[in-house]
Amino acid sequence: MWQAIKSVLAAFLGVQKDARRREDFASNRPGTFIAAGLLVGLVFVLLVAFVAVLAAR
Amino acid sequence: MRTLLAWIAGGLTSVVLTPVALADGWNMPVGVTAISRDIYSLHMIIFWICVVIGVIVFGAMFYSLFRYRHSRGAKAATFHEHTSVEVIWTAIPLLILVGMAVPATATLKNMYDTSEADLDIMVTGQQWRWRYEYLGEDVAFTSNLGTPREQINGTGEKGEYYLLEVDEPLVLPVGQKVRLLLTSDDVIHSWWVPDLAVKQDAIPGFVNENWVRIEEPGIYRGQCTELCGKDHAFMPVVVEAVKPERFDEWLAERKEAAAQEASSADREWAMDELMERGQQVYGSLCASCHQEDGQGIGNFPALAGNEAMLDDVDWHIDRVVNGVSGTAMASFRNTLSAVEIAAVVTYERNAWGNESGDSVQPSEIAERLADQGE
Amino acid sequence: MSHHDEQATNRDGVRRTVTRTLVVLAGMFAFAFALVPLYDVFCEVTGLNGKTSNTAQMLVHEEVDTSRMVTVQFITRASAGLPWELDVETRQVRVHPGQSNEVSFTFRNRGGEASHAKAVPSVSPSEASVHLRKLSCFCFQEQRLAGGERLEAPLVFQLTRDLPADIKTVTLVYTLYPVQPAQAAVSPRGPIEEGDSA
Amino acid sequence: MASHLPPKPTPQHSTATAGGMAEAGHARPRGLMRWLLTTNHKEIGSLYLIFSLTMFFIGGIFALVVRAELFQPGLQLVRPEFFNQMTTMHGLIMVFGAIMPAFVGLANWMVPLQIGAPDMALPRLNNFSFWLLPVAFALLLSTLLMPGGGPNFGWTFYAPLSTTYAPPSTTFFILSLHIAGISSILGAINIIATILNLRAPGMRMMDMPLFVWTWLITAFLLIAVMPVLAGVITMMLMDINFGTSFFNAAGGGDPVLFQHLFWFFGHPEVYIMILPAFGIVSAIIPTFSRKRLFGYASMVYATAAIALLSFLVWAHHMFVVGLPLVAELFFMYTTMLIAVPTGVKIFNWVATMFRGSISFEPPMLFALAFVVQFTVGGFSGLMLAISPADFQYHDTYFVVAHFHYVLVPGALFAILAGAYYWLPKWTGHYPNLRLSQWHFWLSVIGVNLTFFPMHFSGLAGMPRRIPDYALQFADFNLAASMGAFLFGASQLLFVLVIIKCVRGGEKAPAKAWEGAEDLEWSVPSPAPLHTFETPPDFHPHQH
Repeated sequence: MWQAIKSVLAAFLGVQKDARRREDFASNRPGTFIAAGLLVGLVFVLLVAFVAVLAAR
Repeated sequence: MRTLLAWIAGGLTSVVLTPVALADGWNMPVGVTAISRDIYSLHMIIFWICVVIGVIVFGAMFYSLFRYRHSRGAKAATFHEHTSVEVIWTAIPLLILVGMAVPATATLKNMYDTSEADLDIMVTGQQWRWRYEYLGEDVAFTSNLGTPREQINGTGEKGEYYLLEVDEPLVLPVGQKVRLLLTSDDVIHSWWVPDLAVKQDAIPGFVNENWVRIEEPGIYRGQCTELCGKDHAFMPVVVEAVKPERFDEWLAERKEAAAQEASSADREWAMDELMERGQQVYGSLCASCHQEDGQGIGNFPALAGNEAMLDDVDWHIDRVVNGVSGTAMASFRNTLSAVEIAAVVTYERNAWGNESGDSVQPSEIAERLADQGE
Repeated sequence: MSHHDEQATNRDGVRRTVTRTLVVLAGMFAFAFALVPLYDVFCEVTGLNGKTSNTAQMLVHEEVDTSRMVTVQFITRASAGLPWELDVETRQVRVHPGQSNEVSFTFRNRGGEASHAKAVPSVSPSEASVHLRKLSCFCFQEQRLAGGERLEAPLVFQLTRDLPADIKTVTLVYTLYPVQPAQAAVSPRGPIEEGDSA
Repeated sequence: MASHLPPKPTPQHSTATAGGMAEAGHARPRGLMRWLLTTNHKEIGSLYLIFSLTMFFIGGIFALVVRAELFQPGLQLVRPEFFNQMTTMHGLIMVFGAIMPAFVGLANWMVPLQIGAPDMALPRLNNFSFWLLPVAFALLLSTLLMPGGGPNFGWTFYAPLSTTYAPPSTTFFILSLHIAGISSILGAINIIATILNLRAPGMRMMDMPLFVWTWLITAFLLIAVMPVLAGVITMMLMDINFGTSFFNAAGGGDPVLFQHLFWFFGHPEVYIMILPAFGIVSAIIPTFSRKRLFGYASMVYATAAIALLSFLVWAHHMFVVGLPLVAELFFMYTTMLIAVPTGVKIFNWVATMFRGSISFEPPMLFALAFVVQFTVGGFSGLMLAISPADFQYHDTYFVVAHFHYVLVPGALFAILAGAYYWLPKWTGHYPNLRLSQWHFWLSVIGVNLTFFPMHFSGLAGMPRRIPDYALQFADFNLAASMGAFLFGASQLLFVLVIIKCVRGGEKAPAKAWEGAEDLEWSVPSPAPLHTFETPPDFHPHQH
């Protein structure tokens, strides 16, 4: 799972190494990545929302 | 090769064009409020950031196009990945954006601080005019397009402020914090004056706030910026900023005039008086939909020969006073004086071949508007 | 794997993919409609858009914050197609957060016939709307007035103590809208359901 | 100029098999019925492309009506009522009738060829989803002839202008949008099913060409947001015809809710119109740089990131509707962040060209123009993201300039680039070089003359969607109108290029471009009606 989260984080920035990408796609289990994607997405939204609330003070 | 030269020429042109772009009338106005200046500087900072990034990226691109072209015998390299370079060009834009977000946040917070206003004004959008109410001052009026129809249709010479002039501007005192409360009677409009950097949607059933503190006396012009139907282009905003002393005088004059208008409802009005006044009111409020000749257009009904209207004067007055829900026909109960309502109804019943011969007296209307419920 | 088997696997795969996408599709369509009540809830929680609760709330017994005063402005508006007027006894009141206040509004039907109307509230700044508790309001249900009739109706409200300190003026706007009784019955958020809970 | 281009690859494959579409083994319906009933992905692809070209000209004529009226201040040619119908129809037709079907057409033609599939996964559905489109748009266009006129509330159809205050034809507008939406959804399902299940043995996801990748992500976006659009217009329909009050303040509804729902669909929709363009350009630039795409994996990931972020930025279209401060900040931050993965893409294209071996055939010219002009649109997008500044930009011609830069010299140029790139594969002939170059240069001049001055008129204060304007905007509008007519006229050259290319011209070999690598170049040119009936040998080499 941690591996998947790291890959999703890389995806958010849009930078990924060829080798790592090969590993990811070797596993061929999209479920983990979808879960990691939703998780990181949620964390991302909360993070930006938190910054916005903080900044609005 | 010619291709390349053309590309380079294109690049150079844009460099030459840049200063032109900063010339007056080509760029965002600096404006006359602290907020408008802040926004202008944000605009220029982000513009120059874009220019610098553009020069670097396009520079690298055109260099590659020129230096590594096939016709010059270039042999392609085989690299196709470089993680650290990729991380760098992801991180740097990220940092620039964070740097940009900081001043933008500060300006935005300032724009949202509507507290402690010296004057509150209710701005109501209507198809297709603005209505201004000075809250607590009993002063209210509508502001209609001042440009004559002939200029729009091309039969008259266009004036300097073509489409940016109104019959009655919003008068505001300089140096005071004015809070604007915006809403609408029908569809969504948006109230915008570039020099004041105020743009806010006026939404039916909801109220929005914005504020302005004008620093210099002057006349500032803007327009409605949200598509609101056929005359969206013809509902300008004009703000006249005056010294506070002059503003107080103006308020007093307005109140005086309103009182006179109200008392003039008591006397008997002659037919020609009513017709003359009615034509004036009709021209500024009604003609844009029902047309100058009363023939209507599209969904807007003709008034000339309108039997429902001519047969029943009460029905006619009711339409003008209360309007029709869900259409552009607004309620003029609070917008027009008794004299104006009487005059415009009389005019509509006797113009363009309508020959009812009725004249509606202002006193009748005043009575109708006054408390009959008790 | 023979060519034939492979096609069979493909067919199964396609069937599976199509089923899944159809499920997502149905889910998203339902989600679009779910967004309507979600938006209302979100608005009520965050005060987005200056909406206020359309049911009566309980008075929160809390100590009145006498250290500050907040100006509450009232604006009344009528809309087209309705021969009614709505007036308020006072244009603005100065209140302490925590205190409960009553303001009287007057409805008048200036027309000759009975008609129905509803006053729709909006609060500005929108951040204040979560801190405005209405204990009783004419805006919870539609009104019916006979021709020439007049009605006085109270608004009882409280600004909660946790109203942000930078809000010093709260503007409450009521816009009167005509209601067709028949139309109200099918409205997804019309007066019917609100009447139940009020 | 032609002499500077490298010689075309010599035919290695025999072009004898290039009998084209006519020769099929079994009896097929002829004439009209053949096209009505076809389930072949290449024929359906062609139908989509022809349909989209037709719509492009109809929408273009509407745009020219708008530009003609705006040629000078004053009302000369049309009444404001009709002007509003023209701007609305122009937007709707270009978005739903021209750009989207063009990408679907390219996907129909190229996705099976690029992944080594014999056809789309659901051929009959494919036929159905195409034929929904002419129905939808015939209905939409017919509203112009109805009493009260066609839709006149802008392509964003904000309530209550589009509900309480709309012309009677709005119900038909909603119906036609429903049909077009169903067509897009079915097309998207088909594309997903094809890509996920019909790849050549040995081709893994990360071996797929970027056009396939971007389309896969686009199709998921379509599946996610088209139902939301369907929901919104259903609510409108109910408000108009069944007395509900979703968006009507009088009944307790909220006009701003409409905008939230619309842009929750609308912003991903914007990316639906640009992601496949990224895919096309990512195929063309490596081909004519004779070098592998730089950062393939990053490109895929960046596309996914853009798609995800597109769900979190919708309210940047609504900065002046009176959002609370926190919401303004949130949407400003997310919008600024979307610039990062977009920037990554542009940097990668430039890095692909760096130390390549570059030649300037017509597809490359259009792709290069795409990169430059799309970036210009990206810059103005970044400026618009700054919420305080957006209070000045919003709903002015600056916004018009921005989204046209992204969609016309952006998405449309990518479609044209794709057409020039694959025309040899479709027809077996190279497009006429000289005409193509004329088409390119006139288009570049026309498009920039049209849209660049709009930045200035917007900054100077000209609102969008107005039929008449104040005198200080006259010069900008004059230039824009002249550019629009030049651009419109030069597209006739494109039609000429296509007709000439279909009828003859220099014969193209299977691998029509020297640097081209993907699977479509392994089948003969023109591609026979049936390809890859036995799956090809795929060797994952390049990516």
